[in-house]
Amino acid sequence: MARHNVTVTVNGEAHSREVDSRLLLVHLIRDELALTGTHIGCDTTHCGACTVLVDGVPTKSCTVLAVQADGAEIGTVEGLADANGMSALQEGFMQEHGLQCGFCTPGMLMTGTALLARNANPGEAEIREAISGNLCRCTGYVNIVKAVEYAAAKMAGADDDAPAAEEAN
Amino acid sequence: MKIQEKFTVDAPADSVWEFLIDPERVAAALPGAQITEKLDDNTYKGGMAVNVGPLAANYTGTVAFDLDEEQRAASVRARGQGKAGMGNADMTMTSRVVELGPAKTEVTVAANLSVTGILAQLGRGMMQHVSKRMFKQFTEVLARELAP
Amino acid sequence: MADATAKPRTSAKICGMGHSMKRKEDPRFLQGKGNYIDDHTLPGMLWLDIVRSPIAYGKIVNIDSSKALEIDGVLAVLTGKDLEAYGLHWMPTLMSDTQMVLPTDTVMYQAQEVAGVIATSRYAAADGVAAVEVEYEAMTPVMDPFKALEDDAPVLRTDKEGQEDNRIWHWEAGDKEATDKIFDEADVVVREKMHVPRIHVASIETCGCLADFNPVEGHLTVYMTTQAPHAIRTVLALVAGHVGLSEEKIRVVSPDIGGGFGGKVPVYPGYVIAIAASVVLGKPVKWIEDRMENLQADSFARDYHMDAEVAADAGGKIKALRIKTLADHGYADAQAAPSKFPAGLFSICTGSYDMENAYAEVDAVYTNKPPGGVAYRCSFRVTEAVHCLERIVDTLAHKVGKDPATLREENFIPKEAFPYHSPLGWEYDSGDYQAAMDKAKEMIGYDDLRKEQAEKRERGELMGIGVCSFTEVLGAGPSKDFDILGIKMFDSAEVRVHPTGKAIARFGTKSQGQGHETTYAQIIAEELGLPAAHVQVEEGDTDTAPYGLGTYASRSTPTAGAAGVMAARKLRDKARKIAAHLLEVSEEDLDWEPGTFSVKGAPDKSVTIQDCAFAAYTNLPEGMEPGMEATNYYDPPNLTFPFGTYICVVDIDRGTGEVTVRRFVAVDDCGNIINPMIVQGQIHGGLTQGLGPALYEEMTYDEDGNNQAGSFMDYLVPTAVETPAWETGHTVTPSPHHPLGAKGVGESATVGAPPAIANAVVDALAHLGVTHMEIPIRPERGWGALRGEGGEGGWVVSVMGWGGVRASQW
Amino acid sequence: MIPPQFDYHAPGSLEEALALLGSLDDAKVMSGGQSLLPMLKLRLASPANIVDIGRIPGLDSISEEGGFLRIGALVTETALEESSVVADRYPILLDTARVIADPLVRNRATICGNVAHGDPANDHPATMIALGAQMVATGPNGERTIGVDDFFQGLFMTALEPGEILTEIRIPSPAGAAGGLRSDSEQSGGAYLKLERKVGDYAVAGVAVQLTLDDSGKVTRAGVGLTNLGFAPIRASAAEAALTGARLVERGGLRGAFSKVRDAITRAPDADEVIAAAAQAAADATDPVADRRGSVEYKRNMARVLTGRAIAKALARAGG
Repeated sequence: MARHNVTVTVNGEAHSREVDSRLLLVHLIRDELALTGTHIGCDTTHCGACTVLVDGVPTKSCTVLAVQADGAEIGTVEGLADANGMSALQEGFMQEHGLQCGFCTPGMLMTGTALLARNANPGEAEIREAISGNLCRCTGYVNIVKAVEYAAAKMAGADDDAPAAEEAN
Repeated sequence: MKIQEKFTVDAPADSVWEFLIDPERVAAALPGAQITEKLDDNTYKGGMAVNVGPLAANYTGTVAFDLDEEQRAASVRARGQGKAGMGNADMTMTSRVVELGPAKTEVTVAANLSVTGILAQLGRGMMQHVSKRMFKQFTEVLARELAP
Repeated sequence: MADATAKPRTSAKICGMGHSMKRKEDPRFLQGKGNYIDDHTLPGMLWLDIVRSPIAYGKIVNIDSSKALEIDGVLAVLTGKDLEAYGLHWMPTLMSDTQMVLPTDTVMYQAQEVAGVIATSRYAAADGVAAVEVEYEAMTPVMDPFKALEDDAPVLRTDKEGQEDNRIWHWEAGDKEATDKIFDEADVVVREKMHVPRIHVASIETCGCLADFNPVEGHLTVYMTTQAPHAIRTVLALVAGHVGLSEEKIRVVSPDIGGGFGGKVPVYPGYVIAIAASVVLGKPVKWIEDRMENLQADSFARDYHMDAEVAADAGGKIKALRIKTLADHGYADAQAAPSKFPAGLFSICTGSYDMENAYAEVDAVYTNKPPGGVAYRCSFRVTEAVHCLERIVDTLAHKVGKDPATLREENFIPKEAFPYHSPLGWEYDSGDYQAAMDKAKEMIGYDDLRKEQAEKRERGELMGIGVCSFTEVLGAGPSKDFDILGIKMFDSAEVRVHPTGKAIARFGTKSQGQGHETTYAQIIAEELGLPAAHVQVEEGDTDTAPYGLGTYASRSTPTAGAAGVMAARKLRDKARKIAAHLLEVSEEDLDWEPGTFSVKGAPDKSVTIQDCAFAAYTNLPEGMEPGMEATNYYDPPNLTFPFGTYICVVDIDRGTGEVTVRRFVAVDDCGNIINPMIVQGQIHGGLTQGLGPALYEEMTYDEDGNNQAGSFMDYLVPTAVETPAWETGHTVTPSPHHPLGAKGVGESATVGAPPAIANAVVDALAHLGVTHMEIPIRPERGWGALRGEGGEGGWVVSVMGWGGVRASQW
Repeated sequence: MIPPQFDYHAPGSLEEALALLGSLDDAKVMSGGQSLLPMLKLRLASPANIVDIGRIPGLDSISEEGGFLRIGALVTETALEESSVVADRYPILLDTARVIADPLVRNRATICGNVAHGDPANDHPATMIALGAQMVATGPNGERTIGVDDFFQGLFMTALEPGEILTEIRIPSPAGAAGGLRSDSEQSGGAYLKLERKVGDYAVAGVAVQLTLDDSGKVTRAGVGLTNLGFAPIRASAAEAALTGARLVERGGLRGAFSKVRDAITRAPDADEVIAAAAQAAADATDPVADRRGSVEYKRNMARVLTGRAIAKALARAGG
């Protein structure tokens, strides 16, 4: 069985591994790189617990081969918070109680992050459609929708703050 | 899953009947089927490979014939076991040959197909399509082979 | 005592009851630092993957492992014969039935475990599974529970001595004779046959474990997805005690759990195989189910076929209820129900209505389906009982020509009747059903909706309004009645305040997303006045947590929550003594405000709870035992009886039969509320798990025993698109016997939502003669009802009976 | 669920890919992998080799030229959804893409993959039938074009030969230039409707309708394709015949100015009857099997209901 040298940049850090043809991206991330925030929930591309960003695009990592991701920039839940703390969306999930058991949450966060990157102010229907490939069994989705709205509002507010700060100067 | 079909062949009843009770010829008319060994006069070992696009299922097992020459009714019990945990297939098929004319024969077939395992879980609809199609191919070959 | 409608008693800093405290567990889950079962690894860890039966019933002729063992990385293949050598091939279920760990000769359901492949990686183990060749001699499975009872049905459990048919047990409650008499004399009798279908918890995390046997010490640690770690440890000791694994040598650790909902209560064969493999090989062995294994082999829920009748007077006053039920338990009775309640708490079936008498019976049967059934977000068969009652009450309303809300109001147990003794023997603690109904009607604008419906009906549009006023029974339970395998269903808490005034609290329960780390901290904060932020909550490790029966059936708040209160109160009493000592006054001269003891009349003379905690280690009164630690095992005096009214509005597509839930208002009363945010979240989730079986989810089998919903392709878990924007409200009727007046809430919505939705669909079609729709109401079912519309000659098509569509004269 | 062993190949050019397909035993082409990888994980398929065409440059373009909308082998559903030319001129394609699986799957799934898989449950085939698309297959002997009616041959079976890759789909541009696809003399519109058990599901029934009307309101061309209602994607020829030549809208000499006076356009008096007949003809063309998505009777009826609705929607989009 062929093996391949694969290099991926995960949350800004480059990793190289020799992998089998059939290794799934989610197993590269979880088992080889020990980033266990990305989960596996259904194996058939229905639940989205394994969602990561591949070159910015939310992708179900259980249905992508690790070799297919060679050379890609990968974003996982571990990369969302920075030195300033949790991202606006992570904060939104906490403030709006958008998670319970937390198992679907990393996938929801990655999908939500990508949604907000392309649509700064999504409506409720757009949010629901965007997360329709991510199943949550605990929350009933209402508070996940609110969490995305919270983040959108916060990010818009942050943008507003910037010019205001300049004026103050 | 039950399949019931009736068709006519432009051939004498005798030749249709001989075809239907000949395991080698029946296997040859079914794409993917083969007889590998004769166990006794009425029982054979064989295999069946079902390929549908990228999907492949292989069964090995036995075929037993129970013939009623007088009534021209053949009962066939085919039992196969799938490879790699694919599950089992068990088919009982009764065919009856009725002479409509010197070169016109009606065949009625009643089959009961029981398939277990992942194919039956995920592809019940697909299995119905595939078995209908296989049956159609079989009758086409039968008609062609026996055509005058 | 806090009241959610009142201002919380504690400050925001202390954050006791009534505060919507943000969850303490969230930061780790939000940053990928949760610690779920598959996140665990140990040096030298091996992998277990399981060969499963593709057939539902048959003999195993041969298991050939030779090709599997040739695969690089495959170390061993364990079969039933291997386990038989250790006497580990059978195990008890929590319901005192038995089930195979691995079969030695017969398989009894599709996806049953047949052999375990142990390998050095996930991938090699999976290859090994594909390479094990098992030859079966298939037999015709018994898939229909009604046929299982017929005389010519094969006896499935030939392993059980004295088992001559497929009956498991018969249970009944109530006075049959008196009930029958009421029926004989009643003005009106309505009857519906209904099925609450087989469903699955489908938590997003599947089950799994990591078994780590230390051959030198003879000690076993099992990290596993369990809602009841202590009970599991006891069961393991009972199963494996004879091979040296006695209870003190077993440690069960339940890590973060990605949803449980009852599905992670039972012991599944996979756990035992992993443990056996670890013991045999002396290495850690990990087993993680995939989704198809999870859906196909793990315990199902529900599957009650009910034949229900209500007797009433001409005005719709309910006189009596009679229900005959057939329960399909599959291959084994593997419920996780209290021992004395084989049909769970089904006898709550008289619900919110005052009636003279009732009689309910359940017969349980074996079939060739996976064993079960678990109490899926349900306090043991309450969902089935409520669905049955709330559906047939609508039939009655229809029959006597009354609005379903009005009929319910006229039959409610009045609030002055509490504590209320139900005809089937429960003592309801408290209730105010009319208040919940009033609030729900007001929130949704009930009267306007009825007007809209009438107008739409004129135009041929289909809109329905469904009402459900349920009563639940939670908090199992009082030890005089409730045990599992003989262990009383108390629960426990242990609270220790450290010298610096920070605390750790450990409980016998196990959160699976309910937010125990937050709510339990709030309970301790409420009682001790310590900031909840300073209370660390721990659960799930049998070596450290006090013994308890676990989290399911909404029992955590009623039992362990109460234990936490009692333990904290013990500490407060001790702190009061210390405060008296520090302030040099007598205890009677002290006032308590959360967090502070002060001298009566001299409020500036005070000490904090933190001062008292420090003194407990540094400056004790003479003769006092040092330290600040207390334990309580709480045996609840009664169950709690939360209730609510749900109202749902649906629109039905005339062409396709598709049902859309347009609005859904849920008014719950779960007594006093500890964290309103978390309670609302629990209700949102429960409603969605009620929406699933109402419209989408069902585990079905074909006649050959093939599971037809064995992956998320066909087991239809609702997405954000199908799920409506739930609207919630609450009323507060405290429980008189719970120390906080709380009742528990995790499951009310799962119980109340399905009949509300079904009632709305039937309401939309009622003018066409439809009296009942089986759930899940797939579009075809609604369409089937519509097809007969306008049919001349008095015939319409009604969707009735057990899953079928039949024409019935109207 | 773990895929069986195979060798993975990532050719950098089409030539290299074709050479690999020619030399490797039991090779399967993968583009987005959203159908193939689940089949591998379920071990329903176990090809010895996978040739991933995902890294071949130049196959991901979507453009309108030479009278065709040309969709390259690597155009994803998401790219189709985001394409302005599709949104403006091929709303039926947008309808179709939007109901396939879920947004995350659509980020990787390709239109050509959806078509080449040959699954009658997939949504694009019916739409391609309605649009009269052409499939461009590239093999060792170069390109050949296969008409949609010759392309789908049954369950997972297409006219693609083992060494060929579906490199492009060509959809004839509807007459006219702008918006609702109208010209001075003709206008067209299409719609895809899908009944599903829940979001992301395969169709219980799916119907694609593409209509071209002349300025008198008469249908000059009708395409009707059906999803998951038989052994292969179905062209409902009788339904097309019932529509073709029928006058469905009243025009009243509005040549060249449809958009401004849309409100004045009315349904022809017998349009409802024609639509009902076409819808029934579509139902009659189906050969569904009973499964968890519904009975044969229900599916046939849904074909009828959805066809009627899709025709109405297509008409509305055509400015009728």
